[in-house]
Amino acid sequence: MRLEVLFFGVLRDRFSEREELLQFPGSTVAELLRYYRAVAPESAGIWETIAVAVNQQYATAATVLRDGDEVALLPPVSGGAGDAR
Amino acid sequence: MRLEVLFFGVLRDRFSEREELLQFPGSTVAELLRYYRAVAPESAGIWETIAVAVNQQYATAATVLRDGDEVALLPPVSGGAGDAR
Amino acid sequence: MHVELTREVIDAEGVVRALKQGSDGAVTVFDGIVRDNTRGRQTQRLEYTALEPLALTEMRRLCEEAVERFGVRDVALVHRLGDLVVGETSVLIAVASAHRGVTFEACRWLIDTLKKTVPIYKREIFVDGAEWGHGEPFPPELVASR
Amino acid sequence: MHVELTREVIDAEGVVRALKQGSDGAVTVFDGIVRDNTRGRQTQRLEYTALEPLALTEMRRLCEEAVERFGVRDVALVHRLGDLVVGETSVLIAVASAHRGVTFEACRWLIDTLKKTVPIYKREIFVDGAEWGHGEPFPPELVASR
Repeated sequence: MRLEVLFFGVLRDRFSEREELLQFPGSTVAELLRYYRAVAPESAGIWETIAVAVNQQYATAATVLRDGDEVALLPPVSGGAGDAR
Repeated sequence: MRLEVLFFGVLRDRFSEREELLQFPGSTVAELLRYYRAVAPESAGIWETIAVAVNQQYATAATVLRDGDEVALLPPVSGGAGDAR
Repeated sequence: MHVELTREVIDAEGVVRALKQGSDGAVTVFDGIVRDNTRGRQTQRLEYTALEPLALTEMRRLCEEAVERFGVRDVALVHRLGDLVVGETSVLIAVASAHRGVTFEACRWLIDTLKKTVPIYKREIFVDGAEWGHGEPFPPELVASR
Repeated sequence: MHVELTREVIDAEGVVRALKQGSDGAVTVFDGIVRDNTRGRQTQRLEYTALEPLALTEMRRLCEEAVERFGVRDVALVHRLGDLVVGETSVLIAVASAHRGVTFEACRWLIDTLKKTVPIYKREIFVDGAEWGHGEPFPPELVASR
């Protein structure tokens, strides 16, 4: 299936803002994460911490992907300001 | 001795804003409070709760008064806004 | 450190703007405003009076203690006196620092403590009467009869 | 309930003014601003990016939860995106209610929770390099690998 993948935060040091996966062979968020873990093993720590949004909704590892889905890979967020300490 | 006495908050329902005590016979804050307790026994509950400032400084019952002192009688304060609940 | 008693409308934006510096990452502001009712009674206006020199001294002391106790960079504390209508600010507190946690803590401590120890009095004028604001008790060390 | 992502300078005074109503006695405002340094490194500017539709949805959800959880009358939450210079507001939160305690609690909860669950990212451009802001971990239920 075809997926549009968006990268945020520190993932943009390794990936571009968005990429088109033309022939993703898997069917779940867990499989997509395994795919990117293989593509970028040097970012290993990141993949354990990220959230995933499918079509602008938070998803889980078990969420089933469909052709044409937009999938955002979200490292821990850093919005706001005035860090607690 | 002569004292200038200032009244605040709920005390102004009974007293004016300020009064001159021309011949106060006592010598301490405790004695001044006894004097007003006798003058206004109907305000009995108030006298147990007030703070006293002598010449713009918080005083205690034992504070000694001197001729010409300004004495403010201060019920619990109610400044600010947005009561806690 | 900006500490003020004023009979003019409080310029909240100006106070906050003057407070901010480059090293600040967080400002917490408390804006106490005249409500249109108290326990259902409709408020027309409030009158605030103070034992002014002592009130200013206490406000300064509170601000110094807030800076020391919470380690914030700077604070501003302005209280209005005189006649206020519904919607106007009676007290404005702003706390600036690099990090946000202490700005919340210092701001809350300042308003809670101000309402116990600073000799300012509120008289509430309702459409059907008037009443002195009920105060919280003084800390025991300030009660003269003790 | 005013919830917004904007690329313009945040008009803090306008947001707070629009929030206030006659029944409010207290407004607590948190103003998160771009600091001139992080751990001593001199900051030139910040870039904020977001997964915008989800970020807005989450911001709205947080505001609804704040109103329900703390019983405050109303809240406003505005986050800036794009390029910000030192001293500019990146996030503004304002909480209005009759009584002050809950306005502090709701305001603090909103900024603390926003920084854990709303997909907004900060890139800090220093005079000597750049770095993505370190985030706090997601709540476990949002971690996809779990």
